[in-house]
Amino acid sequence: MVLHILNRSPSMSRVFQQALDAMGTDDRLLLIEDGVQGALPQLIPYLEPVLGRLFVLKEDLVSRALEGHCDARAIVVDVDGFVSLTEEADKTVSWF
Amino acid sequence: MVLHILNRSPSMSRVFQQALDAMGTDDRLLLIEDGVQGALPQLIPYLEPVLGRLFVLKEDLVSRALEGHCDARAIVVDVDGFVSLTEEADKTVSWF
Amino acid sequence: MQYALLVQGSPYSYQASHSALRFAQAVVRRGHSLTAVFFYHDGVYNAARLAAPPQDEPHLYDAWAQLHREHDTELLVCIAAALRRGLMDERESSRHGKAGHSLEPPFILTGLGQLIEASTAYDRLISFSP
Amino acid sequence: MQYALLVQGSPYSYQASHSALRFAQAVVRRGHSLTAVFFYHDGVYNAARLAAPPQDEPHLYDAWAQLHREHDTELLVCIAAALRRGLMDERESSRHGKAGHSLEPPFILTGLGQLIEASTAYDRLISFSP
Amino acid sequence: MTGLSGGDLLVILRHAPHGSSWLKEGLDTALVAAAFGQRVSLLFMGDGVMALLPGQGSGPLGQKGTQPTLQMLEMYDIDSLWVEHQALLERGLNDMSLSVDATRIEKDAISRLLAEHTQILNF
Amino acid sequence: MTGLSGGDLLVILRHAPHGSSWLKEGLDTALVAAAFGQRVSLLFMGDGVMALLPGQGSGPLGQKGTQPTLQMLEMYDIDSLWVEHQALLERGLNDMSLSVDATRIEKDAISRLLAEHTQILNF
Repeated sequence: MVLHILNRSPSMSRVFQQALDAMGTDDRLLLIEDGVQGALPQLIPYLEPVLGRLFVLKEDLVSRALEGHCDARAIVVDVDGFVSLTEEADKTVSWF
Repeated sequence: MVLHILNRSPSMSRVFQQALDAMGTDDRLLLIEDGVQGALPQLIPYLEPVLGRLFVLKEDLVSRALEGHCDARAIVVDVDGFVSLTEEADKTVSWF
Repeated sequence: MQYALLVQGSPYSYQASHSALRFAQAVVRRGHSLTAVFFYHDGVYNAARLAAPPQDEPHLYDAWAQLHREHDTELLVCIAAALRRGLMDERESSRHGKAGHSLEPPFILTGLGQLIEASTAYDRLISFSP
Repeated sequence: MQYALLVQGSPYSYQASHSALRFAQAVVRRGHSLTAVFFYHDGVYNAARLAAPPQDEPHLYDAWAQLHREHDTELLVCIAAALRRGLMDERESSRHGKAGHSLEPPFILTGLGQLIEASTAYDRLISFSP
Repeated sequence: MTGLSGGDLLVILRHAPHGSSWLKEGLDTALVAAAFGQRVSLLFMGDGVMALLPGQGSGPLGQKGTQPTLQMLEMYDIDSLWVEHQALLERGLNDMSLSVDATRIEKDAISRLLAEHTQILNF
Repeated sequence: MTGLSGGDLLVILRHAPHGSSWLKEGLDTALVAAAFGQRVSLLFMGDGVMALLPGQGSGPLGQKGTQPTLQMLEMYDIDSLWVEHQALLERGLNDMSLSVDATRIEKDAISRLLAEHTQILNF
């Protein structure tokens, strides 16, 4: 299982599509930094193919005042959970 | 007349849409750096609303081996032409 | 006409600085005056005096200095952007109790206000960003 | 597990360095070993010894140094990326006939090969880019 | 010309807070320009509208957010604030109250806003 | 596992030449890894496919392009080269000859390529 890490919002950058194209059926996607915007209910359709395997970093939601506004299907993890995701993955790939 | 300068390819970044939204009917758009990709026949439809007012920087086409591959509707200018466009414009806005 | 440029890209990672220099050369070639180049955001790294690019790559620092020498173009670096990024002249260095400096003339540390105040004096301000 | 990080963003313009530091602290908190942090692309600017951020902003340089002090994490800066960007230690400075230096321990200039050679020794390599 | 909002300087803010310093540097530029007596307008566009969400906090290592800077706009007499309506809609934020009093602007009015300012800085 | 192209390191190149140093730095990393004895594969994806157009020149101030570096791949025994077919099609470049011999890879095979490498560096 590969952990893919995305730090760009789908509203501005198309890199999310590259990440999706490169993801295997068990791979996971973690949204960090400006990428957490992708967990908004209006933007999450872009990431529809990986729902259930979509994680979003709590700290980056909080600093942006987005914590209460996420789609419930995005799994919120804090930075310790981020480390734990990297423990469980064979390797990670960062998309930027 | 405002000269808008765009250095991102429409294939990767949605910033071209912001530039188009901000352009008045007489404004011009100049593609530079990675933005020159937008003059390829397959990508120029993204910039369709400003055809006739669409310029592309020759030097950046040449270094990328794209000079022979542009759509004929993109007006090729060299860097002296770039300066000349800024002379003719009241002001410039750079999109990145 | 009086031109000024705003450079916001780091010199060896993005084309912005290269594009700005190429544009600067064309501006003076066409008989305009290039009064000042402002460095902001990561553009301030253009002023790093110890830059040592490989011999077969362009030396951006020297190219800016040459522009200053030949055309009296002021090279103005936003002090707030520079200090946090590790660029300080001798005066700031001693003010911060540090040894050594990383920026020196012809690059000049200046406040953002100078960009603003002066911007009314130019006919054109062109931005180059990463 | 043995972790290493690759940092590619400039420190005061993009969140990459902040994210990397936050992740680094969580790695050691969870009992892992953080063997090395590699700085490449504009990430090398994290090693600028004269960085002087405002008092009420985080001091990234000091935070990296603290990580090194407390957890023996190596701070490895790609020499090719660093020299062109104006970051050199005393040895490189004298080799280039310059006065002064802009990088010093605990940041160490090293070849790209060390990243590669060592990468087989880590269990995880996580990249933080701008 | 409809007199939408003439002025000396229009600062366009297109980047989200925290991910990069663009937003903060754009705001700083606006404040300094106002301090030097210019009539400054702000346009929050694209991801820049995220800056207007109330309740933002500090960054990953405790660095200041942009909320304190936004609160200073009034003190510097920057009251010509525009926010791209479409960008709010796309992000589902249109019904939220914003942390500063910005006027919603439609796509087709943006070019007029640009035309009515002497100088434009795009962040 | 189909044995698409196993290896120690997959370097993904997603940025166009000249606009930034990502492409060059990615290639440098690949060459160094090969010099240290790793089995290296390259994937040109998105704008990265622009690097494969023949006839590229130097940059605005005469800086080297990436063409010389690409020519060194063979010398370093990097012969597992992949190019995203879709990216070529989107840019209308599919019928052009490329400056190095790269195998076209379809979207749905990319994840397998990633899975078959021990380490991935994304530029």
